[in-house]
Parts: sequence; C-alpha cells; structure tokens
Amino acid sequence: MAATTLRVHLFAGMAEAAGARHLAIAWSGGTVGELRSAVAAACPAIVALLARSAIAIDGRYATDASAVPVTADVAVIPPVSGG
Amino acid sequence: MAATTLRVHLFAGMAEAAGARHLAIAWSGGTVGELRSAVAAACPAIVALLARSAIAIDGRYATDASAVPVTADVAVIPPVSGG
Amino acid sequence: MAVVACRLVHEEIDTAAVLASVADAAAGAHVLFVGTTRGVTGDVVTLGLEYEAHEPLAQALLGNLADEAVRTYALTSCAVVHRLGAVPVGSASVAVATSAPHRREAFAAAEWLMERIKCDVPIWKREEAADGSRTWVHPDGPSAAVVPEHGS
Amino acid sequence: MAVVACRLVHEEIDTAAVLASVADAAAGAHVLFVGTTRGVTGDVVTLGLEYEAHEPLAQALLGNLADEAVRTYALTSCAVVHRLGAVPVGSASVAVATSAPHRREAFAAAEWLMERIKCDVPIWKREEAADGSRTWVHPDGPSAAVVPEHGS
Repeated sequence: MAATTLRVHLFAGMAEAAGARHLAIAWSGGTVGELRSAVAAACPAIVALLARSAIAIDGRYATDASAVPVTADVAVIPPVSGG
Repeated sequence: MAATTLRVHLFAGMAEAAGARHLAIAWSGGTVGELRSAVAAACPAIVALLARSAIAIDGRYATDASAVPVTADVAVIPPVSGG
Repeated sequence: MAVVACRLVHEEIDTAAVLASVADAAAGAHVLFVGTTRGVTGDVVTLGLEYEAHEPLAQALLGNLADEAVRTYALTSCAVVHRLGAVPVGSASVAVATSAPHRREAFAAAEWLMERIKCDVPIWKREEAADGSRTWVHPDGPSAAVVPEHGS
Repeated sequence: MAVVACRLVHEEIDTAAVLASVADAAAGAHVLFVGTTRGVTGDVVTLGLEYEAHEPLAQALLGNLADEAVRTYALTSCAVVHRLGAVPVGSASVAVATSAPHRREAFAAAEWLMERIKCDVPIWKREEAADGSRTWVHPDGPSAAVVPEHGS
C-alpha cells in the first residue's frame, strides 16, 4: 500500500509538549501499536505521556491490535481530567 | 400533685381517626408510658396507630420511661411520610 | 464556617435558590435533590399530595440533621427546604442541597439527609387518588422515632 | 420513553434548565450534580480553569454513558452538559441531572455518571495557579480508556 500522510490529533498537555495540535505521520497502514511507535519516533517530547494515552480511531477508542487504515481519523487521548 | 388537663397534639391520620387535632387528658404527672395508656383510654379510635407512634415532649422525642410534667407540650408522632 | 439553612415553607420551593444557597469558594461539588409529587406510579394516578408537620419539632430536627451532615461529611454548606400544604403533581415537596470540596461527600450527605428526613422528621403526606379519595400515609411498622436518636 | 440529552457548551451552563429538562410525570426524584471551579483547595488558590475536549468523541461517549445510565438505573430521564473553554472560579464546568420514580436510582445514576465522565470522556482541564502559571492536568497512571469499554 502506498504511504500517505496520517494526521494525528493531539490535545491538552500533549499538544503543549509537542508544540502542535497535529502531527503528520507517514503511514502505509498497520496496527495501533505500530502507529504508537511511529508517533513516538516523530515526536520524542510526548513519549512519556503517549505511553499513558489511549488512541481513538474514527471516533472510537481502539486497542493496540486494531488496524489503522490510511484514511483513519486518529487522535491521541492522554489521561482525562474533565468533570 | 393536683390533676390538670394536658393538651395532646394529634397529626395526620391520627387526627383524622380521632376527629380532633387535640385531646384533653386529665394528668397529675407520670411517665410517657402512663400517658400512652391514658391517651388510649381517652380515644380508642387511635389505639392501633398510637402503638406505632413516638411521643414528643416539649419538642423532643421521648422514651416511655421519660417523665411528663403537667406543664408539658405533648405530641403524638405516628409513622412519618415526608420527603 | 459551614453554612446551614433549613426551612419549612407553604409556597412553591425555588429549587435554583436552594442550590445557589450552598455555593462556596471551597466547594467544587454541589448536589441538589428534588422530590416531586409523582403523577403516575405504575398504573396508579395521583392527583396531588398534601403535607402536614409538627412544625417546631420538624424544624428542630431538620436543623439537627443538617448540622450532623455538615460534621459527618465535612460539607462546606447544606440546605433543606420542605414544603407543607398542598403540593400539585410535578411540584417539589422537598429540596436538599449540599456542597463539598469533592463530589463523594456531597452525594453521600444528600442521600443520607433524604433517608433521615424520610425516617425521622415529623412530616406526613396525604395522597389524593384518581377517584378523589384522600389517605394519610403512615408506613407500616413502628415509627423509626420510637427509639429516639435525638433529644432524650 | 426515557429522554436523554448530552451537550458540550462554550458558554455558562444554565443549571436550572438542566434540572428542568429531566422532569417527568413518572419521576418523584431528581438529582442535579454541579461541578464548579474551586477557588481554594486547602491553602492553594486557583484563579480559573480552562477545558478542552475531543468534541466528537466526547459527545458520542457522553451519549453512550447517558443511555447506559438510563438502562441500568431505569431512569425516566437524564441530561449531561459539560462546558469547554475558560470556566471562572465558582462557575459550573459540568452539570448532570437524573430523574427516576424513586431517589436511590436517581442518586446512584448521577454518581455513576460523574465517575465515568471523569474516567472515560476525552475532556481535559488546565489550571491557572495564583502565580499565573497554567498547567494541563493529566492524572497519574494510564488513561482508563486504554482498555476500551466502548467501541472496538
């Protein structure tokens, strides 16, 4: 599958640490676990928080084994503090 | 002690059963337990509910052993249903 | 420091005002419980309720309960309002508000207060059924107050 | 039959409207929880909070939680409103209202909803301290959502 650019949304302290609200990740398909590695490589500043974060794919929380299509809407969800 | 008339307040279903919001009980002093007997004798219509009721003396719940002075403000408190 | 307000009223309860009355800079959690007259219980229709109280005793006991709630749950504030007289379907008969730094205490205190109000405080309701008959409600069993927990 | 309303808003929460929205002829018990920005926590002063969300996901999860609360606790109605953006001290960041025939279910559902909102829903707060510094809050430990309970 041809590599495309996946837009990964960041929020809150993670966006602050990255200095950006999105990361552009080269992606030709794979699992959430593989995407985590790619995100960590692209932005070392968020590695510690990323390890404690969930990944949402197309508006649903995903496990590390889930597939991430090249068309996916991806968000990293660090520990929440709403309420 | 000279007998006087104690005014005993009734409420809700007990006032309805007695057909009155107060009973006048001849009283020369005694315990709450003795007062219960006097009230039951004065108004047989409320005996069943009286057995399930608390007695308040001067604005506080009282045990059957408590003294009821001739000047007491007495109320019979049947099972409650507020809220 | 904690503010406590307990009232018996004969008019509509302003539930927003009850909630607002427990605001406090140290409070992050506020719970408001509102009990209303149910119009329908399963298939049974209720036309309205009427409440009566031993007012001085009820007022004193509500104050005791609120004070105890503030101490036990370390509330920042607490308010209890009970309506007496006729309460139409859908209207509030009772409102309890609590505030605390965190939510667990605010919830627990409000729930405890409602349990105690329903068991201990000399207030009675009369239900008007669909056929117009009216019945005072005296739950089965002895009054919980027969074994006194307040006073002597 | 049960009515559920969940909203994310960027302006002040009308808490009285949230409570009114859960009124129902079959409900005798209504619980409103309001979470506000604490100005003081012990000796620590907070100047204000700011909230951010993954809005589509937060909206969807709030809806799922409210639906689950209605089913689990047999509520007559349920409403959740969370404010985003700056929330001044003393103002509401979240309001949860439940109604049920009886109070136990209304209390339990409101408390359960607040627990789940605080654990599962992608909303974050930034605290502004007395010295003007602002810090995003990410509680220690893994996100509760790492083990997904909703969706796949």
